[in-house]
Amino acid sequence: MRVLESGQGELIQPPDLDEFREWNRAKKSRKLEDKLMDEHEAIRRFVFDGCYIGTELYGTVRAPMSLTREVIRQGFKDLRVAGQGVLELDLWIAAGIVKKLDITYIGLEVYGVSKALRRAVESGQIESVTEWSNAGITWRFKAAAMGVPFLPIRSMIGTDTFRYSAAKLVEDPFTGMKVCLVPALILDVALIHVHRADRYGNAQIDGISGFAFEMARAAKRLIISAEEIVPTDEIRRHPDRTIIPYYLVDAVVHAPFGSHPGEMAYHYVRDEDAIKEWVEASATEEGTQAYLKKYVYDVPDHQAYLGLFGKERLDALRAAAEAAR
Amino acid sequence: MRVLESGQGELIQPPDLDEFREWNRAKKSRKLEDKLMDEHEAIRRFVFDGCYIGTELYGTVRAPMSLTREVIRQGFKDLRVAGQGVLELDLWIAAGIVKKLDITYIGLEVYGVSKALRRAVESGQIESVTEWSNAGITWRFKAAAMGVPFLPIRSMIGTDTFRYSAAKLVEDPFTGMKVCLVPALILDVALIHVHRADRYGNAQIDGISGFAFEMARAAKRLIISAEEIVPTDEIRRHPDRTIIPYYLVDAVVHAPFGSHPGEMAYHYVRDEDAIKEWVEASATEEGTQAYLKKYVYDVPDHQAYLGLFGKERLDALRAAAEAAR
Amino acid sequence: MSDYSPIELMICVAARQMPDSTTAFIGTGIPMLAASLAQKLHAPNLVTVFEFGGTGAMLEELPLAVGEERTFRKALAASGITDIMETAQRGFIDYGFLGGAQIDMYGNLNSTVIGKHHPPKVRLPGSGGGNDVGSLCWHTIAIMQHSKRRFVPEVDFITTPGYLTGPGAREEAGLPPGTGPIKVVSTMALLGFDEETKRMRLEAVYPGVTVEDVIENTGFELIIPDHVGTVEPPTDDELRILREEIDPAGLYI
Amino acid sequence: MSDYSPIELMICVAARQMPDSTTAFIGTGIPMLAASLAQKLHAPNLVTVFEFGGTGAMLEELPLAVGEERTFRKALAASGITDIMETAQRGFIDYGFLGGAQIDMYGNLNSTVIGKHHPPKVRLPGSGGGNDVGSLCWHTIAIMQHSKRRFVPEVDFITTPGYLTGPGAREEAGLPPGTGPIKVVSTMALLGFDEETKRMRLEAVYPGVTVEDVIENTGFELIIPDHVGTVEPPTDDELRILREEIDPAGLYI
Repeated sequence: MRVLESGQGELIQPPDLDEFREWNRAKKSRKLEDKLMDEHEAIRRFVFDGCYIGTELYGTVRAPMSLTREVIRQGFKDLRVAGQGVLELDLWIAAGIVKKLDITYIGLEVYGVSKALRRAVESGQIESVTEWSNAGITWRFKAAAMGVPFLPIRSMIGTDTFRYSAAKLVEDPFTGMKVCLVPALILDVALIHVHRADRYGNAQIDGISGFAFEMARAAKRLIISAEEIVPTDEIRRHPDRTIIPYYLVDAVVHAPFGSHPGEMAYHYVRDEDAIKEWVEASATEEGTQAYLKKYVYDVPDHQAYLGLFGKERLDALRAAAEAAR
Repeated sequence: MRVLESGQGELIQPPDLDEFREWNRAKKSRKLEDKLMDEHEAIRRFVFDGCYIGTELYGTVRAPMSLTREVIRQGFKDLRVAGQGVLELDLWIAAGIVKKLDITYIGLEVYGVSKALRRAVESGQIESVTEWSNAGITWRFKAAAMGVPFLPIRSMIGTDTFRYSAAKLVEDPFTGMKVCLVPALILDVALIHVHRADRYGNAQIDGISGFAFEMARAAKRLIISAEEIVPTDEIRRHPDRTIIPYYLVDAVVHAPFGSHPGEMAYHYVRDEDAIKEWVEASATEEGTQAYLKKYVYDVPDHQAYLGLFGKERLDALRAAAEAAR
Repeated sequence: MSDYSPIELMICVAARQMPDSTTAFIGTGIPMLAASLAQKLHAPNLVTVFEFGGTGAMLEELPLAVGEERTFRKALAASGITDIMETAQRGFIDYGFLGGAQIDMYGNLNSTVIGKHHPPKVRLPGSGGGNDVGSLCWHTIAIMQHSKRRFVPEVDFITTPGYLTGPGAREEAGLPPGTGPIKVVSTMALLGFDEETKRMRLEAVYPGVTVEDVIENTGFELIIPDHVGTVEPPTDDELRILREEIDPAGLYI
Repeated sequence: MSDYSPIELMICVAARQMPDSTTAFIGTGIPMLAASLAQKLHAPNLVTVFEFGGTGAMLEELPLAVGEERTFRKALAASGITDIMETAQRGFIDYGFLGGAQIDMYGNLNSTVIGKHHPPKVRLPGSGGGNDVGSLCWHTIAIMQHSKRRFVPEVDFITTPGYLTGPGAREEAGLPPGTGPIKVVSTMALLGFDEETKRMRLEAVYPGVTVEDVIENTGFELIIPDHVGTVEPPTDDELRILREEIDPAGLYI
């Protein structure tokens, strides 16, 4: 199984599977402990300067937006980020707290390219950028989630996406075919927003699960925010709905409308005006700073953030989701 | 990434990922077609002499027993089998229709070793036996399900289980650590029993999912038997419960009590006396033949098989499951 | 026949590339409108597959993101990205729709950077699922604004593989055999790829567009066959459904 | 104190090896009874993990198979075998319980064949999850009938790794560091492994069993420390719960 070619991108977070096992043995309690805390405490305890951090799902969809804003609010910096994102990563990049980036896609979907990304990368403010495909980076999470150092994949091959990644092309020793190997990506911290969780961290998601399964298992520290906190009995009634078992979780934050301005399937629809406000504000550095001041720095917490929109508007987002069922 | 050591077991079903892709392109319809048929037709159309075949889950638990018996009834032979099993594979082995075996565990659980396995292997009647661990063989299904030629794993290493497998030990090119590679296992045929399916094959399972997800995706031909056939609208109401989407499926068989004498979570408990009857019968070759005559050859189909037990007894198995909820 | 915009025609042409009872990997934007239009017209059993887990949704309302609830409403399955991408890797996805800032004559696409890699002149979003779709689906169809700036002799960065450097190059690199781009739906024309050379070939121009217009707006040498057809304009049905049912808010059209 | 059988004591001793608030990979048979007993006594928060997907079930009734409904009744999660095995592979499973037809002084286990591999003198069930548990869980505890036929100088087949050929051999082979067998619960004694040599060491005999009895029934040289304790017999509570609540049908005891 010869290595035929190696991507020249920086391996920003080299995997150490044995150290990960040791971490999971020593640092992750098997006790059913109450992990419910507010977003301030969760972020303060588990995020740190320079940490390698990831967010699930995707900007405007079941994204941990309240936690994302709290990371900026607490002034953490030099983040190294697994970069598939829309609003959530765009905020971090705009706030200047990202140092290195494993990028797959950062943009504004229907609203086009991210101006914040352009400013931060073109100026060299983000020091290192390594390329991956969406599946490639999720398979990196999956490798870590499986507890193995790499996975073979059949995309990325033959392209500059491969050349500027840290993947390797090898010959399969069973068939002789060429496959790309992507290294496991073990996160220092992951933020995931779910439909419901109990106080211990047992978490359930309705509808598509994005890459929550993989990311939750690939992280050393995992903060869950949830639309609803439910009794453990409710979890035990439908154990086949549990995507994230408690022992993976370090903190549970109750965050209704935690994905705002994005949507939460079956709970509320996206707040189009609020999304557009960011799209427009982020076009300029000044607009960006004004937005961050208003929606992040000048509000003490998620509750106060929601207060800027008001109950009536939020109720309408819920009603629209209800109407679609 | 040097190959440090290769297991000396026969690779009974060498994987060809490109041929599998081509099969999935050309032979698996994307149409929503009615695939409901009786067990006779399903087995006749998709099983063949010498095929490499697998069953999910595990003998006494959500096992496709009605399909298993039909395979014997139709006289197929020289099967090559992925061997984790209890009653289902024991029946095939006892019927003398297994030629080669990728074995992980074949036994009678609480009732000890399988006499049928002993007779068939010790006599050399089963020509080839390759060893794997349970996880090892499931990871082989998972490799096929992912569409890649192998997966790295951290078990099997250093043992005779490895030495008599067809796995390989290599050095990971990212970290230098040693990992075991298991080759993808693409099944010619798979049999899976589920709680409910629609006529197209969209299938849902309640409780643990065993290795249904992986096996369904690793098979060229997939026969689903289901306790209940439901309208597609019911599938569409809870798409996050679908473990096997229709396009993977070739045949759907309605089989209430399809797992008998094993259990089906939430539907019926195991029929202990019926299980013991096989345990006792299979102790001798004569007992085995008498059992097969009574429960397989002399009944035309699953409905007639159930008739041997009677409604009252089956109702009691359902009632016991209901009482436990 | 009503008036229509090049974007509207592009959507209709893209929709016509989606046969009934096939699987199609649908990304944000034009492919969503096209898939919805196809389902409402000639392809009621088009099985839409969305990156983050939705399979077989009925696109009654237009999704704005590839993970949102509309991508798995009344769907047959709602799983996650690894399941979807592995389904493509196993050869179950017939069509994939792609876009990019640049395309070359072999259908290679760039959506990563203009200029060198780091720091670049212009930083674009990156591959997203593009590279995976272009590697793993059987056939890909690119949807492109037609201009010299976008149809370039050499892309600055191969984000997503077309035929790479020409015939046999995909297979030689290690990509799954038998895959690759088959069509380009632009704002001026429908283009394909020559069997032999794997180079882009003009198939049909949009009404009112000449072959010369297309050549003029293409930065590399196109194969121009003897006969170049003209794309059928949008039908009244297509336009009505597009405007009234699919995008009544005019987000795209 | 009531009378009790060696099997009953073995179950009690196994249960005592399961600390509260730890994760334990539970196989069919004795480990199920022991886990249930532990949950009902000193370890109410013992998190049981079953091979085919059950995590955190309350073992109010004894399961007879590792996939049956009782292994995920009122559980915290019900997934599948790959999730469970990968959880072990990531280092989340503290204890695993194993059995076999043969064990050697390094704790290597054979549950595959007696004699050569094919065709063998006796064909046993095979690894099942045994090899995975013995490779991936942090600590394993073997549960064995104690006889010379089972405690052998060399196992015919290493199905599941103990310390292989001695100190450092697991790591050298490539198994995850820091793992390996820690206890053997037999029908005569509780045994452990010497830190230095990784060889099996007698820790405590069952009441009525002498050190010589154990030596007599062991096919290899055991390390016998200066002080060998005696295992506490089953308490009334242990016996009552075992007989009345856990196995009233007497399937195992």
